[in-house]
Amino acid sequence: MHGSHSGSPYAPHTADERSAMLEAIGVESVEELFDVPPEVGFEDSYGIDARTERETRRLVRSILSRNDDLTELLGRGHYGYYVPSVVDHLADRSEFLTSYTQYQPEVSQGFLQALFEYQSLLVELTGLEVANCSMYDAATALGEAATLADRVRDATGHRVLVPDLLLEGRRSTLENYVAGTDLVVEAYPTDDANVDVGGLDELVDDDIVMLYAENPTVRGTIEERLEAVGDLAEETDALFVLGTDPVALSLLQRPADVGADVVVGDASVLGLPTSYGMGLGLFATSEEYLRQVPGRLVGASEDATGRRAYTLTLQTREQHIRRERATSNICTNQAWVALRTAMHAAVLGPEGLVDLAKRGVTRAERLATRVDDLAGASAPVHDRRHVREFVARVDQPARAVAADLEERGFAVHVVDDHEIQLCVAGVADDRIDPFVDALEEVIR
Amino acid sequence: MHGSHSGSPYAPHTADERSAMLEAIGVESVEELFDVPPEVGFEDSYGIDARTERETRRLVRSILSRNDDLTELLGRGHYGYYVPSVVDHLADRSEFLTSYTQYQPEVSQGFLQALFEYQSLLVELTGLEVANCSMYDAATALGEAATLADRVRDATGHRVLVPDLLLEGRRSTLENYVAGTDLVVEAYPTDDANVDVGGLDELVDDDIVMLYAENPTVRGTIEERLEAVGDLAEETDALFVLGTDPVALSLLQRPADVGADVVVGDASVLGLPTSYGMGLGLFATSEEYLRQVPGRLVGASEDATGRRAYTLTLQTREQHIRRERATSNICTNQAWVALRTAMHAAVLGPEGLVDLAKRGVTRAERLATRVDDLAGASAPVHDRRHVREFVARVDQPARAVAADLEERGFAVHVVDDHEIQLCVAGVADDRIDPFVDALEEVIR
Amino acid sequence: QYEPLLSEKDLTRVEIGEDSPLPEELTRDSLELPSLSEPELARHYTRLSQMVYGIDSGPYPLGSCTMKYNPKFTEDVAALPSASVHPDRSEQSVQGTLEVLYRLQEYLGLIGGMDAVTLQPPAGAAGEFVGIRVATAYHDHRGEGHRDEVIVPESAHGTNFATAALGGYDVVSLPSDDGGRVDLEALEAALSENTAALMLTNPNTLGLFEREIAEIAEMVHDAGGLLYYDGANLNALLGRARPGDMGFDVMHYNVHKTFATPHGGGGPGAGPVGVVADLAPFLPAPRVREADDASASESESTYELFDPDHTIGTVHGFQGNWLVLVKAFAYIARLGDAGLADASAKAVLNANYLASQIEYDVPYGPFHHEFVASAGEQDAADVAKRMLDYGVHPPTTKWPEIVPEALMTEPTEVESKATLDRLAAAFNAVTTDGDATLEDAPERTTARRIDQTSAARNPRLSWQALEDES
Amino acid sequence: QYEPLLSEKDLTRVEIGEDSPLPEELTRDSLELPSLSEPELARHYTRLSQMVYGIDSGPYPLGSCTMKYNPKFTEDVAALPSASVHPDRSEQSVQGTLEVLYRLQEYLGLIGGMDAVTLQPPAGAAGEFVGIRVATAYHDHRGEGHRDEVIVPESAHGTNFATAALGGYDVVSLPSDDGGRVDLEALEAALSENTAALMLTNPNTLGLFEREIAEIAEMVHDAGGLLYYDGANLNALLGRARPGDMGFDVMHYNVHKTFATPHGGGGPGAGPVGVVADLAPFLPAPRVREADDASASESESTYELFDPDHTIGTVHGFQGNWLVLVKAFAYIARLGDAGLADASAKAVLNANYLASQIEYDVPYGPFHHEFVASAGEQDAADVAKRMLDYGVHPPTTKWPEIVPEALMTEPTEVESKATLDRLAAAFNAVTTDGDATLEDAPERTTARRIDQTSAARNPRLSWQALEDES
Repeated sequence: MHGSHSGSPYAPHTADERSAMLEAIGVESVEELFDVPPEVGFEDSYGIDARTERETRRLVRSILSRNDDLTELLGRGHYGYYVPSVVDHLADRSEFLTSYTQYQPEVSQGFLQALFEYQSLLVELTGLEVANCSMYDAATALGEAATLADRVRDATGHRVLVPDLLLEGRRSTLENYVAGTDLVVEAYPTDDANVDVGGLDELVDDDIVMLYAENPTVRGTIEERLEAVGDLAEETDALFVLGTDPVALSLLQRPADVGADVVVGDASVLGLPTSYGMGLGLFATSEEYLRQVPGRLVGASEDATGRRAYTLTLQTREQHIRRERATSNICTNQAWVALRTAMHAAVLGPEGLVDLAKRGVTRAERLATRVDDLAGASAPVHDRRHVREFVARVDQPARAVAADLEERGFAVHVVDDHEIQLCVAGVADDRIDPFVDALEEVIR
Repeated sequence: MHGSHSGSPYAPHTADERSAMLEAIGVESVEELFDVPPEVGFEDSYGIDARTERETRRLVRSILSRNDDLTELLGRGHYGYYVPSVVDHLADRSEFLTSYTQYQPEVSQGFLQALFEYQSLLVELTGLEVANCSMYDAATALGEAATLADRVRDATGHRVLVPDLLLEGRRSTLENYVAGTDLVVEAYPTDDANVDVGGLDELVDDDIVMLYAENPTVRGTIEERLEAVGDLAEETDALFVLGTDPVALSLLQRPADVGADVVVGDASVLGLPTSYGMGLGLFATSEEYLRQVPGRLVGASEDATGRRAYTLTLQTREQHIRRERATSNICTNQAWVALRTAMHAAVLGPEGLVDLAKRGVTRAERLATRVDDLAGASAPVHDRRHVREFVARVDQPARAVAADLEERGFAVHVVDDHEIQLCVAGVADDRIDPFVDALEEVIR
Repeated sequence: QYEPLLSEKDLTRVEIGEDSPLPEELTRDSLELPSLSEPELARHYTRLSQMVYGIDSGPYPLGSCTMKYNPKFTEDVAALPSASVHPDRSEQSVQGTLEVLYRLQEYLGLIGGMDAVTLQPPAGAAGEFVGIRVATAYHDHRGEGHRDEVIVPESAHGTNFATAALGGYDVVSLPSDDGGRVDLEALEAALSENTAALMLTNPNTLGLFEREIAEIAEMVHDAGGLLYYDGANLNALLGRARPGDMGFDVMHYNVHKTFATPHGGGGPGAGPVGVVADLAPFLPAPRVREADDASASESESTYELFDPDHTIGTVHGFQGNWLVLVKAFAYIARLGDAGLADASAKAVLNANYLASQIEYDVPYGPFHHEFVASAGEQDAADVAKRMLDYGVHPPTTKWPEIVPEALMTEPTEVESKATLDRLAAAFNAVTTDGDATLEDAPERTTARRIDQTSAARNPRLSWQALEDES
Repeated sequence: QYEPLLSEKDLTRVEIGEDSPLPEELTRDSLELPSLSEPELARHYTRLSQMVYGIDSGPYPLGSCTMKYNPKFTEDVAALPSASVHPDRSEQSVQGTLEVLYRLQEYLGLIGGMDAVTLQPPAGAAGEFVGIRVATAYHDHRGEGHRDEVIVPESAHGTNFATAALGGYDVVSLPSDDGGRVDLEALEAALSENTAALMLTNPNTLGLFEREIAEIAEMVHDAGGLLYYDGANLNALLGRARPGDMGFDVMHYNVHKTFATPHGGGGPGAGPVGVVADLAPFLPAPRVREADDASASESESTYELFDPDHTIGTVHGFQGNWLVLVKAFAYIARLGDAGLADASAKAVLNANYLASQIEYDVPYGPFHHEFVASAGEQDAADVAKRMLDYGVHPPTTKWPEIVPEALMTEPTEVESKATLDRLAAAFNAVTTDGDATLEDAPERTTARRIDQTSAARNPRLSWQALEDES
């Protein structure tokens, strides 16, 4: 309880110890150690009250209780899959949670191995040879993919093509990432939510350095002509970047099989519950670009006794060594989320992963059928196969429908004046009936 | 995910492995291994549905949501002190939580040391030399004290004296514990909630083997004449058993200083939040009775290299060695709660413990004054000093007052037709005003 | 790496000074304890935890202890804020808690084939004590208070003997037959008009099912005694057999064994007791039942507490280890019929497989959930110490005494074949270790072999005792 | 004890078979991954955790990383079910989340002396990037889009250089003066009409306060540039000085450093950015503000999201690392003014005390929260490895390069004197270790010295790569 009364409860020292330390330093008071000229000193106070731990917990709980308790049929890049309890318990072990970047691999083998296993998971899922151990989220991973394209593709190229349906947060982040380069971001058309391959073909020329597609798309449709997109990219020597996630990858076409050069996306669909958008940037690529990869990489090596050991490797790509010539400015990343993702995937195993993805298809399509059966609604809007989510048309104004649903305890996306989007990913089976009932009521 | 579909999700084995194992055993099927005669076999089913982890969590959450969210001004042997988060996080480390009795001390040093520290805490608090590392709760510790008294005192004695106010759960448990002996339990009178020393003196004779008193008493009063009680016990060679707890002990008279031979009570006032009565039996005694102590003891020793090491010791007192001549039948105890109690005490430190106990006095007495100021109530009923709790008289029927308070979000004890008991131990400061307001309303 | 005692890091004496709200004659003078910051304590206990072998460290085949993996999610349900309630709350305000308890009573009744269940006993031995007290009350009620003997097989858990003695009974020890089971002739001889009860566990501590249990029950009942089932080995029988169907009158359940609540370094567990209808009136008070609710239209039942008519009273100050019981409820609700039966099937499969793989002699058989190997010429305690060096937790040793140098081994259902193979390899490696190696073992553990004798001869049970010494 | 890779325990190939709901041209053929039970996985990750040194293992004085104890209770608040919400929820339905964010914006504004704060950047480097993008937007807005240089001191964090480059700037490196601080003459020479910004951290990476910060600010502002504050070292100044008062225009905060959110083995952190009023219109979208609520009588404010007028857009797909931000909020709310000031006071006290106790040469000074010792003739990397053998985590090594064989040491406020003494003893023990010992170190760790060169020369980045090899 040192210091609990008027200082930090997390900083020890008795008065005696403080005196001894000051004496050893050779000063009279701690104040003397602060070499801050008076003219820039801060004599005021912030006006922030200290609280006991209990009071602080009650404060935060009280504030957060203002969040409504809704069943979220929300997706569009952030999913609320149930995370098994064992993931929380193991990831919260303080050795994992309170360590930092593995600069001293000899005392970080456990975390390094877990990250190595995370990388391996992504290698299997993507079919690509190299996965880093995290970017911040899908949007920043996409931005990093563009700077990678800028480095590895013809210096004269400058166009980056993305789907016209791209989420605003991803597009805007991408534009910020390429703001320091010559690249410009352009949209290509989609056809019923999927890539309009003809329209894309018309836009493609040798000036394209990167071509980005998503599977599934933001509207939950499964992309059907990825090989064609890959071919177009290959013809023009553009980097083919595919946006997806580990659950989708467990069932959908393997990126390597459609010619993807880079895979990005949010890997925290496994490992995190809904977290107000906090994510985990998935970044995988082929061996060809190994030395241009942004972010950290864990490699296998040996220790002095010849035993297998893991270490951060190829650090000469990174900012702390290469400075302005680094492949990225990233330092602190999302390592702990990667650990959680690896754990969640391990708990599911290949059977569980495939099953989760399949249920994403069957449950979404079943819900779409039920919505379609309601008077005043039709679904899915897109004549495609869907996974996890789909767009539905409602005769009533979508905004009003969403607001009415919220009053009944359900959150849905508003896509357009008469379109809502519904996602089943995190929704318990026994919440589906009540939702359909509620929807039926509000669209009458 | 082995076995997750139709079996235990916590039991592995692929079909291949099962086959290999059966082959190694030399049987065709697992059924063959069950040597249960058909006439006593169970062919039916329990009719218990399996659920996913998520469904199970929702089920329990849903059931428990039927518990009303009340501010509990409840005590009388079970207290809801705030337990610092760090206690949960550290005690939940799976090495602690999932280990068992330290039969192999070489791989259990950490738990043994923590229990040794728990014992040491109680030695300091009680002033006695020996504390075991747990009984189940205060009531069973009291029962064990009586069987100890039976073993160590004159074989002709058979009376055990307890206060007339003793909690029914403690008295009844004590009576069960002595049912197999010649002992009989008798009540001595109290005077304004404390020991009526004169009345007690009249009851005492050489046939007394044990004399039990509590400090604080069940009504929250502080016992003032413990030395006199101790003297009476000494005169008659009765074992003086004192009931108390670690928070009270941090401030109140040290049991050793009033002649107590055994200290019992509930140590989980530190370490556990309100847990529907789950506790931790405190049991401390003087060195004289060391070899008659029930329960486990951790001792310091050395390992083969001469380094300090800890081990369970004096196990010849225990049932797994001594069988029907053991000092108790206890095996599984409350070790993990003792760990939590030791942690909580360590987090508070001596300053925090003393402060917590002092606040128990000042907050209780302040609340009593405020209640006394209300029309229709007077408090405290007993003209004594109080800690944590006190009895208040209400003009309205106590049962109706309690029911009305419950509707307003507060739980209190009903002691008598016109008496309620109020405890401040776990009550946050900012809940006191609302409580007084609610009480004022309901006793009008 | 030695972790100092808290007292070696700091001791601070706080005087109960002038700012005390109480007169000094009511207070102690001072309190001297370690005063350390949260970061220092976090490190202390983290380090201590690292010096403990738990289920999550590896296999833990302690015979008769059923050390199975403790599902993490049950910790979450026990930690729900709504689970934290005071025992003196009004029944109406804790309907959630009462419903969990009621449902658990029902679950346990179904699983044991018992008519009524109390959840109050805080551990298996406390459950035994309830059983014995209930037996006494039952006999007294029938005017047979003279029955003063409890029969216990030689190979029984020590708690059975101690509990019977605590209940005031003379213990009649029952030898095993050559097959390791109850010797019916010896039983016949032991039974008399003084027999209050026979305490059995089935499968017994050798892992053998008492095939003649129906006959045993008849003999005990004919003698006017009750048949008590020690639930320690129930993990062998889930979905296959029920004590009630075998003729047992009263039983306890070890929820920390069979229903996977954590063992917590020695506890807390819980030892609910089930009885047949005739004994229900004697169970501890209170129990939980559905209330005859006037508002029957509601979908939710209302629950209430009640005292059985001839209750023995209480064996706990409140109502037992609630936080443990809620975990057991969650475990049973998670597994359901299929999961429970699978748990027992694999527990039995694992025990038999492991028995088949080890080179020590394993007398008796076929086994259910556990088996007892013999270390033969080796000292079983040494074998255990040496197994620690191979990174696994050893079995229970030197008990039951019916097997010389017993290695009582219960792997439980949670171990994979790979782990069982690793465990067998550890056993087998020790078979070839020489005496010197065995006596020096363990050498790869946090502490080397610990001197138990001097610990007992010169008991130092607190840091104060260590200080006095130095 | 080697812990096998998951893939060494099991690999199971699942075919995407006929029961697939999709036509095969839309699916992969199969998926091959480890299939293991929960108990096996619990042991795997428990074992891996034991091979990791964290804050709770001991001192972790990594200079510039501010490895302080992470209070456990902040984990509880982040784990509240009510904290788990989707970012696309209506503002009205997440008032709790918005209130936490708003209050944290306010707290950070107060602490930094800044007028407006965005919480979106998910890490310090992302915060720097926001700062640089805001600077660009600001200059562009003022018609000064020609400014294409960012000045960075030689001793700055690598992220400063990389961020400036990512923003499209030429980096102008600024040498230090003899005292280890900004050389004003060099700065004068570096500044020009092309200067977009000067990025500084204060105290700098040597732990020295830039005493002439007011003059520096004036010079930069006179040149038309902006002054950027790298918040990595803010833990030195809480309650003592604020970047805004020093003349900084834009800054980031590392909540995982200054506000004790866990470092998570490399992240997630969060890098909120504060700016002076002139720059507020350029901040990322959206931010949180109090709504002009008609129902002003309510005691609770209503919060809403809004896009700054000239926003640079987003630097994250949603709104950053919410779960980290809520922990930072809880930490600040717990400590308050007094606790925050005390944290910095003790961080500075600890750094100076430790510096006084170690025998390696420690040039420069007086220090604030960290100091840089020189390993002299020894290789700093070897010194670090050898310190591992003494059971402590070593400092950051070989940086900043201004000190030869740098040992950059930041003990933070959470270490006790006893721990600092232990840390000093570890440093001092290494001073006398010979070359052979240093080169062989570490020898008491889970893994011995790891071959970094071969790892980079022959990169094996997945278990698939290891399999291909064998």
